[in-house]
Amino acid sequence: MMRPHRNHPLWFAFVLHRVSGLALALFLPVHFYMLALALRAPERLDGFLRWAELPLVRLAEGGLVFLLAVHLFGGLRLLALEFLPFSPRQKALAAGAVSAAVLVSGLFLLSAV
Amino acid sequence: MPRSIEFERHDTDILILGSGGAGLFAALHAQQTAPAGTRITIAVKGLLGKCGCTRMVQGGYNVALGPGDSVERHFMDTIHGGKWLPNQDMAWRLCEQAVVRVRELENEVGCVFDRNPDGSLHHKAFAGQTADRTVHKGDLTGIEIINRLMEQVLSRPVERLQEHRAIGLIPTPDGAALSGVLMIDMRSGAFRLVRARAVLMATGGGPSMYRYHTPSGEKAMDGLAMALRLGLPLRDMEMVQFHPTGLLAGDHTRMTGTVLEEGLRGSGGYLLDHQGRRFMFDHDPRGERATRDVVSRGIYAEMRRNENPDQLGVFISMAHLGPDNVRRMFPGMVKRCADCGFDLAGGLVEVVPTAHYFMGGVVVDPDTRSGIEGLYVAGEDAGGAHGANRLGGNGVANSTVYGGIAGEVMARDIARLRALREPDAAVLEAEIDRALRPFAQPAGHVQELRHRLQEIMWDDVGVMRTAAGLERGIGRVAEIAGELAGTGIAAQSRAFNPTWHDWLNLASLTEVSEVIARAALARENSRGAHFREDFPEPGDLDASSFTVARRSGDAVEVTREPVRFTIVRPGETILPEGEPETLVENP
Amino acid sequence: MADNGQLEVSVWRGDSGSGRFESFRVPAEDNQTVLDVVSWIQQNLAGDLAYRFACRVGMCGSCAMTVNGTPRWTCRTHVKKVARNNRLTIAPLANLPVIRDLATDMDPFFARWIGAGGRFVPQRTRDDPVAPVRPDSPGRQAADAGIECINCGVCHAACDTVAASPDYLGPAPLQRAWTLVNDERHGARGAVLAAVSGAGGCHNCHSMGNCTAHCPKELDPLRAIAGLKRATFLGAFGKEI
Amino acid sequence: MLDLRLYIAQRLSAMVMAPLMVVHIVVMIIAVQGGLSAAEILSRTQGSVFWFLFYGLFVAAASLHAAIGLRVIVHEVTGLRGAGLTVLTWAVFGVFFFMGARAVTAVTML
Ligand SMILES: Cc1cc2nc3c(=O)[nH]c(=O)nc-3n(C[C@H](O)[C@H](O)[C@H](O)COP(=O)(O)OP(=O)(O)OC[C@H]3O[C@@H](n4cnc5c(N)ncnc54)[C@H](O)[C@@H]3O)c2cc1C
Ligand code: HEM
Ligand code: SF4
Ligand code: F3S
Ligand code: FES
Repeated sequence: MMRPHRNHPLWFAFVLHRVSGLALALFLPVHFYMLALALRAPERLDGFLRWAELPLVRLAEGGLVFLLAVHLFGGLRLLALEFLPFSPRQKALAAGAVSAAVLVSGLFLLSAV
Repeated sequence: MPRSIEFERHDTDILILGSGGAGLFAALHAQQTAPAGTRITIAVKGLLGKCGCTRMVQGGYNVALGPGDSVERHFMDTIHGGKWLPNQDMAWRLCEQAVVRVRELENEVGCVFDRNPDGSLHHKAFAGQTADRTVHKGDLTGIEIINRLMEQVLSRPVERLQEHRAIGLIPTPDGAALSGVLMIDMRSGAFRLVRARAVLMATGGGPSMYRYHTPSGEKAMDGLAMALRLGLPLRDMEMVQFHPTGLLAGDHTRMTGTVLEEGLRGSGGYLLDHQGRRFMFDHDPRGERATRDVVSRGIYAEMRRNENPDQLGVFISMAHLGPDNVRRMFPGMVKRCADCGFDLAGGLVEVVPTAHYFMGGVVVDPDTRSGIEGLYVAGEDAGGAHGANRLGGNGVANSTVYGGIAGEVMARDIARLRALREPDAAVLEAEIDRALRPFAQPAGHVQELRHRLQEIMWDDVGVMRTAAGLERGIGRVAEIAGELAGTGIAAQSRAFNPTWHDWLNLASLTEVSEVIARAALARENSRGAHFREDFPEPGDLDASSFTVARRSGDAVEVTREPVRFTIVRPGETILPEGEPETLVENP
Repeated sequence: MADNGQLEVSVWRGDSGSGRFESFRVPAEDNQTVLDVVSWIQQNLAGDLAYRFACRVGMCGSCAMTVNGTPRWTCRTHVKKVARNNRLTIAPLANLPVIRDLATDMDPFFARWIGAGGRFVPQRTRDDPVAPVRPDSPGRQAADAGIECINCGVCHAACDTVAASPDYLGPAPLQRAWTLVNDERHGARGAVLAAVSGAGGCHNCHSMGNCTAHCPKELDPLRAIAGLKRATFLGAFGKEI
Repeated sequence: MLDLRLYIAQRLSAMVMAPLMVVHIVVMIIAVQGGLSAAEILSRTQGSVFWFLFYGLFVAAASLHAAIGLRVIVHEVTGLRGAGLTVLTWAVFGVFFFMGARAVTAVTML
């Protein structure tokens, strides 16, 4: 499956962006659904939030923040690429976007425990 | 038609063979000039715009647009370069129209040639010229020209027959006019007769019958071989230009023979023999900076003298200019050499003279009309404009100027050439039989025969010639022709069969090789690209004549015709009085 | 080179319908390109092996193939650079219809080239002087950056968006469009921007950069396409670029 | 299958979301530190015009953005095109927008 012509940072950045975008698109409706419960059945939300205290779930949530951060910074990189004067240092920027995402989600996880 | 082999038919108004500078310009001008509804078809052996030599042009395009330059000066340089053999009317038209063509390339076709900082065209000095005259796009001028022309043609209603190889010019039964062209659709292997009211042959010569050669791989003198079989007269057939510095990397690689550019010597590169000694000053006071023919002979002489069996050629050395400098000045060349394992910037690269351009060709008038009604010839296939030698930069000028002229002339002539003409069935049949011949012979090794032809031409009909060598060469070429006729190919499918086309290439090359040798034998003096060791003098310029070869039956006949000095005589000039001889600092 | 002086070469044989790999042993040589290997097989073992080349020096862009999974020009790819354990796998270029064996039909590629508006429209004629163009002007520099494309189709074969989206014009045609947008002499800049703004236009590019990573001429279509996106975006808000 | 119009919509929505998401993430980090509860979230947001506009804008932008994003992915993976693709794009937008709007009203009104 992995063909050698894809073996470079910008292609990985593309995949990461697509996967994170897709995951967000799947997660967000779920997230909206949970919040909407606050109106119609607050006790179920509280139950959910208690469940969300579980470490595993925390980790998963951290993962989602990670996805959001990845997609956000990756998206900012793309916006910069398309709208700001072009910088040939695309690979460095891609790496920067990923590290920023790691940093943010790391922060989130740390503050969660 | 009484034939077992089927062939398909296709009719058009204007048929153009080849998509080099000549073919594409012809298509463009024909389309611009012909009445609406005229069918224009371009047939080409490779993909449109992606084959042929125009695309490989590096140095640039000669045009008298530089400071102080004039058409007269360009013309005089062309005549001097051609050693008084050019057809002067053609040379004049070339120089005069080059100006229009370059403006057209820039303003209408969309090419951008390199500029000076103030925005004006940059002209560089090419060897043998008395003015800075050559416009260029870096050292990849041909890519710019052909890409832009290709876009213009692709976006117009011009019919394309790609990977269609012309194999025979088919006359009418009375032989008075051309009916059409027999082709092989290389993808399917089918034969196809394309009839047209006017046909342009622009298949671009290409002397690839030499052991070392520069032209693109599909070029094999098909056009001249077809003209020969039709009985058309060919002129200056002894005139093969060798480029002094072709890469030498072994017989097994297609890189061998490809050009290392002129500029390397021009900017101070050394040529070294096997002991590391600079030898060019033994041959000419200008050393490595002497003209192409002189340097080619110098290298050839050195190669003959050399007794080191491990070294065939000589070395080009750039390192004394500073490897980093070299890398900066010639990035393309350095990278190309590095890709095939050589260090041009810091090391030695082995080079040999390599067959580059063919001055000879079909006899035509300055309107590109050939001796038979309905056939036009332009570009490297046409003889006359260059005489004994072509100036660097005049090749692409020639193909684009005359291709454009051909397009206009054909578009006008078809008003007169109203009807499509019926083909001579016997010629058609003979051409099909000829092409199918290898399928009926026991399988042999085409490539090996080609190598042998290339050795023969290099040894006997090459850079330096003698009567004895040429006669030997003629005999050996005939042997190859005989062997080829009995050599078959193993793969029997006609669809996309490269070995079949190798066979056909070799057939064309062999036919033309014989003519080169016979013309060379007939010219008992040395002019430009043609050098006879037994007749080293140029002979009386005032009595200059050019060779005309023609085939009748199986025999090739070479006659001589006096050059007509229609514009200027030897010893005279058309430059205004008081004009300096040269405008270049170090010519 | 090879211990036994041999290369193991696997070559894709077939047509648009079906095909398979066939193995050949080819003598290894010192200065040998992938094109030389293919030629040797055709000249000695498989006379009807279909492939294409012309210039043999990286100018015509006819010889591109997939070599060990990667699209490349073969005439300038040294075997030493790509062979793994003296093995080579050679297949036709991806994302184009196969005619036979290693030869693809490049017409769809050129149709896109023209479809992207990739043709100069004049504002002057052959009777006018050549337009002055300052080589250091930003427009000229941007155009020069992409002008040496040899239309080899390597980027087209490398781009996964081309593979996924048959309407997508692809990197090389878009890059040509960008050179025209920046050519101050071009008479139809608006038409080029319109041509690259449709359903198959530049906006489909995901900046994955396979094109730039593999272009044998070291051009940067990724950058050119980003330029087109910006220009069309600004153009939509009435700003000339 | 992404023309200039869709591209503009997708990039503008991304530009709108970017600052919103930065704020959101920061708030989340702060919130998580105290441990989340429904009551806490609601007390922060309910009745607030600011948060209504904040999340409302986000929902609108995200619906647009995600609908176009999924459209691209679906086209490239399945080859779907034409009317089918348009219907899908609007359907995704509709579902997103409806669910998002419900969540925003739930969180910020009442
Ligand atoms: C490496 C190199 C560098 C050069 N550099 C320069 C330079 O710097 N300046 C300069 O002025 N000149 C240069 N030349 C010479 C110049 O390229 C040629 O003189 C000129 O381009 C010839 O143009 P053409 O149109 O006649 O032929 P080509 O451009 O060669 O085109 C011939 C066309 O005919 C097709 N064809 C061939 N046989 C058949 C057939 N049987 N059926 C159908 N189609 C066929 C070919 O495929 C091709 O498309 C150079 C040549 C080479 C090889
Ligand atoms: C937070 C700010 C966001 C920014 C800056 C952003 C930016 C981008 C950009 C620039 C693209 C185009 C990528 C391309 O063409 O390849 C994109 C695609 C996408 N985005 Fe976002 N986005 C953001 C938030 C979101 C959210 C919240 C979602 C989910 C609902 C999302 C889902 C998607 C999807 C599915 C794609 C398509 C991916 C693809 O085509 O490969 N994005 N995003
Ligand atoms: S951009 Fe590069 S890879 Fe693409 S066609 Fe042009 S030269 Fe080839
Ligand atoms: S590989 Fe394709 S997606 Fe864009 S950056 Fe190049 S065209
Ligand atoms: S043969 Fe021309 S680029 Fe390779």
